Amino acid sequence: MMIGAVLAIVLTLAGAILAVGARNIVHAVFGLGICLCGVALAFLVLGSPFVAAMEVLIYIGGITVAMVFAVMLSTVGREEPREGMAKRVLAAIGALVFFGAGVAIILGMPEQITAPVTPEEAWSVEQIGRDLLNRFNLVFEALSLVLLLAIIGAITIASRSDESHDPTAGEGDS
Amino acid sequence: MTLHAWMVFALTLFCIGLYGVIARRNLIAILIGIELMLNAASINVLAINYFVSPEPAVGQIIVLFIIGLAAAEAAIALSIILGVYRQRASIDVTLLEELRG
Amino acid sequence: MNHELLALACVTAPLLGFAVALIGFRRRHSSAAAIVIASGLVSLVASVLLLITARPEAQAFTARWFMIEDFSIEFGVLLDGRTLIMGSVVALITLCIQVYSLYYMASDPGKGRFFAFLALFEWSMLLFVYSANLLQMFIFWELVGLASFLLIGFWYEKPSAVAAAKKAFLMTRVGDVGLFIGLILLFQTSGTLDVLGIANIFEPHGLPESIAPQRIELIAMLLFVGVIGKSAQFPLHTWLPDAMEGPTPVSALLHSATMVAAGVFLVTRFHGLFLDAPTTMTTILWIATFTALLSSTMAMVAKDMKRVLAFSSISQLGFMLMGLGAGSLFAGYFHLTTHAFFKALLFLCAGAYIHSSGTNDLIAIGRAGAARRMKITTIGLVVGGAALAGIPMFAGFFSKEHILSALHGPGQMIFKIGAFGAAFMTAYYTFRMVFLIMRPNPNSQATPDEPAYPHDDAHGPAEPLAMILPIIVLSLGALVIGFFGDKIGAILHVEHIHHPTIGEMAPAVVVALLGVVLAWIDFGRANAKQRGFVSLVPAAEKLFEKRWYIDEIYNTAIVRPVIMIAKLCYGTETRGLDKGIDSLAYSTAKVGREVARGHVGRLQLYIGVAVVVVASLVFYVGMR
Amino acid sequence: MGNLELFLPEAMVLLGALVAFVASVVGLSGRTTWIISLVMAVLATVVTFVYLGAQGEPFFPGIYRVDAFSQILKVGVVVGLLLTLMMVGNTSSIRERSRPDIPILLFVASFGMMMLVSATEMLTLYVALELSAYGLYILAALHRLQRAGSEAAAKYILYGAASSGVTLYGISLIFGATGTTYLGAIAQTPSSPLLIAGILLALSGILFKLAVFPFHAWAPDTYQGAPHEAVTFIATASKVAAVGVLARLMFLAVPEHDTLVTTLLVLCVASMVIGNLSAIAQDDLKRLLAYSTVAHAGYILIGLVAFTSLGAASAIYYVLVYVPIVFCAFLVVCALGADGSNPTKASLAGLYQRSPLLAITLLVGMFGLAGIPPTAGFTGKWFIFTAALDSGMFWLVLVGAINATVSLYYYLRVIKEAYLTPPGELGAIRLTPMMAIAAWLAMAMVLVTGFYPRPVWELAESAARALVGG
Repeated sequence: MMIGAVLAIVLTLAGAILAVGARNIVHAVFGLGICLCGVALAFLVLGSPFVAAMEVLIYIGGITVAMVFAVMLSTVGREEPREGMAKRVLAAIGALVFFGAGVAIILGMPEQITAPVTPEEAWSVEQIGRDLLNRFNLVFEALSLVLLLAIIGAITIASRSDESHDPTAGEGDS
Repeated sequence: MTLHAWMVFALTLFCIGLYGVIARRNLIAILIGIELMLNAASINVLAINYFVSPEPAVGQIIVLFIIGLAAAEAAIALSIILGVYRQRASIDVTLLEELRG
Repeated sequence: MNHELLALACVTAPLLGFAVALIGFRRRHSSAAAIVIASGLVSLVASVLLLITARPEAQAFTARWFMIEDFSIEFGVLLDGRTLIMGSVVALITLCIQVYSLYYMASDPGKGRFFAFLALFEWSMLLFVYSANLLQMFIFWELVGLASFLLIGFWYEKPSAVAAAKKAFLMTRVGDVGLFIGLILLFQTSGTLDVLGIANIFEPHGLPESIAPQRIELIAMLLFVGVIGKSAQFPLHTWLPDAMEGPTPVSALLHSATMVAAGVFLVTRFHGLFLDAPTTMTTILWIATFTALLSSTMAMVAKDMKRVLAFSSISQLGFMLMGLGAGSLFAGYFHLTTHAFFKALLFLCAGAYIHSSGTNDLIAIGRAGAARRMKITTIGLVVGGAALAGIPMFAGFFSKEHILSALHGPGQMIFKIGAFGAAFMTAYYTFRMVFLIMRPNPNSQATPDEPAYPHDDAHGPAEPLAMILPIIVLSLGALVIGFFGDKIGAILHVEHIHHPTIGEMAPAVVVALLGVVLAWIDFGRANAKQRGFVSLVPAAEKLFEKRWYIDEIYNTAIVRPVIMIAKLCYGTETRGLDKGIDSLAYSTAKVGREVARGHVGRLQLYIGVAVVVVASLVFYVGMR
Repeated sequence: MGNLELFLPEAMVLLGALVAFVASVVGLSGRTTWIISLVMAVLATVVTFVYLGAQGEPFFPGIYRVDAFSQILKVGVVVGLLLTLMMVGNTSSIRERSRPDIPILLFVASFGMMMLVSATEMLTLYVALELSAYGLYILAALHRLQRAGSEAAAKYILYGAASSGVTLYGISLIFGATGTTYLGAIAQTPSSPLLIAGILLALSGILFKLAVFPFHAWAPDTYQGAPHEAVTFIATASKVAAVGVLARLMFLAVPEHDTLVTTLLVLCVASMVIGNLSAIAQDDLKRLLAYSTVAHAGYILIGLVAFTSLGAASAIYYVLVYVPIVFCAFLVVCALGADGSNPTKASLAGLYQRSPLLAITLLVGMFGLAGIPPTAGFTGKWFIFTAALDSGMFWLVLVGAINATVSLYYYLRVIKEAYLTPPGELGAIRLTPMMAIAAWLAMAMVLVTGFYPRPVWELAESAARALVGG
């Protein structure tokens, strides 16, 4: 267990650093993929193989792939110029202040036990399914609506409109 | 591994994501940062679920929903980013400064 | 007579007039005017009937408006002495002005709209006066401001009119913030919004035990801030002269029975409360006296007829507040009533002159021969002027006497002296105006600022009936209203009205006559220079006449400093003070531009700032 | 499983989305789709009004509560939806090909908002929050002038996604502190830094929706660049939902924690000041309205931080009347910007001569926003200030009143342009009948509630009682 946890943490953080650090956007997406593998591993360690599988299927198989497509449609292979110093400093300050505040709060928590106390069957996929269709049925329906909306929206927004060459469309140029 | 360690781990991931959101120029890179933030929250939820929750199914369901919502969000965001690319032939966020004041 | 029905008719008729005229007859001007005048007539008849048949005790007709938790807020009409008199005055003067406007605005393309707005103005003022509830009072107070904004800016194609309308609205709103907070505090303190209920708390002299005196001072001070804005007292007085940009009937309405009167009426309404706030009362006295003096000096040098009248309104409002501040409800209220008549009259006369001469300039009006052509108007002018100046037996004389004799308390000597000074100057500038019009002297040293453009009178009489009738009615009013002091006092339930003795009256009469005589010397007599005290060191021939020698002493010893102060004030008025208040607005706008510029359109800066703020807050939370 | 009938208002809106979807898929013209949607919206509004007094839990206990509070806010949402839909008839600023899809997006987003105000469980709440937001993101991206439109949408969605990430992280902390996802558990859990930090972070997503400082910065850019109709919807219905969920969360979670109250007070004052000051410098009407929204979020927070039943009622009342008020302003924006461009002060010139109805609508809207009697904006401010004074927050009232005075400056400048500047070259404006009806309807709502606030106020009071009581 311990090895799995350490591996998950290392994978995740390394991937994350690559994802935000790489100047080439393709590398960044690749970093995201590694990071998500680590997260999936962490889910496994935390006792939910089902969620880990979903993470791999939807996140790595869906979102990351979609991002790769988006990159290919736009700025593939292009090295972006380095960010301005001021911006990176602001970002670092923001992240660090947040980190400091978070650590202070987490360490202020009372000590917790280190192993699950609940019986195994509560973790089972059946229980998840029961809860989804019983307690969270409304949310479940709402989520399907969200996905429908996303499909409609993505198609509507991305569909090439004749008007994009509207003479006034470039109004902002100056 | 204690719950504290897991939560600090999640926080670290969250802050890396936050840095990416604020620092990167590329719109897709910003979106990647946001995905990292969402995953950090997921790890948090599952860790808490693992250590304290009386009903372990609930935490897993939350994470499942987060994944689903993230997928939808990414789809919409990517199509909007492509729209930006079509207009400006670039997805550099520093070009998005025409609306201001 | 059913009072409830009458009150209902009185306050709803103008609203109906407004709505019908605005919605149905915007383009059919004459029908709109007829509807509005009919509604004004209904209001007048109803309010006069109410006044005549009034019961001695106050009556309120209310209906539940809404509730806050268990607290009911009523909307309705309160009938007591104060509201009944004021309501009748408002209805009468509005009707006069509406009739007058029939001819005055006859050829204006927006006549229908004008009449609709007049009706709106009347409606707001009536419901303000008759308000049974603080909240209702504030709403209609604001509506009065809104209607005057619409009317002052009526000629929207004139940039100066637009600016004036905005200035009037903004400045009075500055005061309204104070008023609003004051009203909320008053509500909190007294636990009721009911005007009558509040009056019952404060009317018996002496403060209830449960209320801290400082709180009453605060409330009174905040209410007075609203009055300063509405009634154009120093330092928020500058909007009123500018408000002359509106059509003259509007000025007449604004300056007599509505808008500026609303401020003074508010003080009379809560006079019991003000009596419990001695510090505020002293402040009122100081501000009112200063304003009266200041604006009188300005009126002495102005050449624009409407401006002279505007400055005089400010100073007369100061007089009213002096009376109220001295503790005499009756004195202030009485002057408010009489002033409504003669000031409306003077403005209507001014409007007639301006209409026929095509100019606002006093000297030009006089030289155009307006006084000869328009005899009835000139009689009206003299009556109104005499009333304003405080000539015995005219309306203003009586009310001013009451104010002067009210100023007898310890430490009020200085205000009394100030009041005498202002009264003197009032008489002087009033008759300066009268003489400049009645006795034009082309050979005098006076020079008009703008020439007259007399109307081609072929198509109409110089004094059409629609214009003359209101002038006659108001002249009669200005002549007789002064004798109704006791009656008004009785309706107001003032226990003992102090009647000034001959000895007390004498100084005021002397001062007023002195002013008139001086005006005669400067402007009225044959061959007068018509330059007032401004005349420079005269040439040798002037020294030959002893008379001029006295003039000289006068000039150098007394009047020159006064004129200098007046000039100075006028200068400060247009440059310094105005700018001071304007710059407050400008600097706010500037800060605003800077803050807006901070929104640079940079997404990540926005997010970064938000994250830093939130993280700091989390830090703060975590460390506690 | 509770009584599903209570879900009928939401179900009607969902049905509307379905009908609009079918109409769009089978290829009906934009106009036909619009008329069908309008009928559905009217039906949904009627049903929502009928269920105003409903009470109960239609789903699993603890997930979703229908009570006086949620129902009155749902009325606000559907009224916002209906008004926006009435105006969508000539969706001039939206891309031609996307027009048939607009009703679907509006309906789905409204459904999310209605869920949002009823949700009493964090997962439901979060999903509803996202559901209502996604529709708005898509709407914002459909501007005909795609250059500004895409920038506005990109800023909106990235800012929104980032803040929803923060919210989610906060929810995970609350989950950690309480061990469940029921909102009711928050009040029963003893206070700890973890819980407070979680609440604070969770609030950020809602404060973002309401455009409270420091989460306000998207508003001006998005308002400026997004289609007029989309902004109208964001400014009306979405605010109602945001206030609803904010009130729910605050009254459950905040009162015991002084630090959170202080924090919210600071944000409230900062929103008013920054919103009003920035608005002064604006020339673009939509941008001006965006900053005015920020300021209004501050006014509403005054009512909420009072933490009394009266305060909650005043905030609810305010946001309900805010819908028709701000709609009046946006109706003018839509009519003036019929070519898709943004109206500026200059394009208002002589509006009084060009279209008296529009000019009156603008007057009512601006006076409502400025809080001048007799509009409902005044009664709303009056209730809020009364509530704040009732809780002894005199200084907050003073700041609010001063802010209201400052705001007068820019609202009046708009009025001035419309009434007092000659039209010059600008021609007359013709309104479609539906726009005219919408204008009259909104004005009637503003003025009637201004003169006679009683019915709406009583509803707001019962809503506040339901909120505070449970």
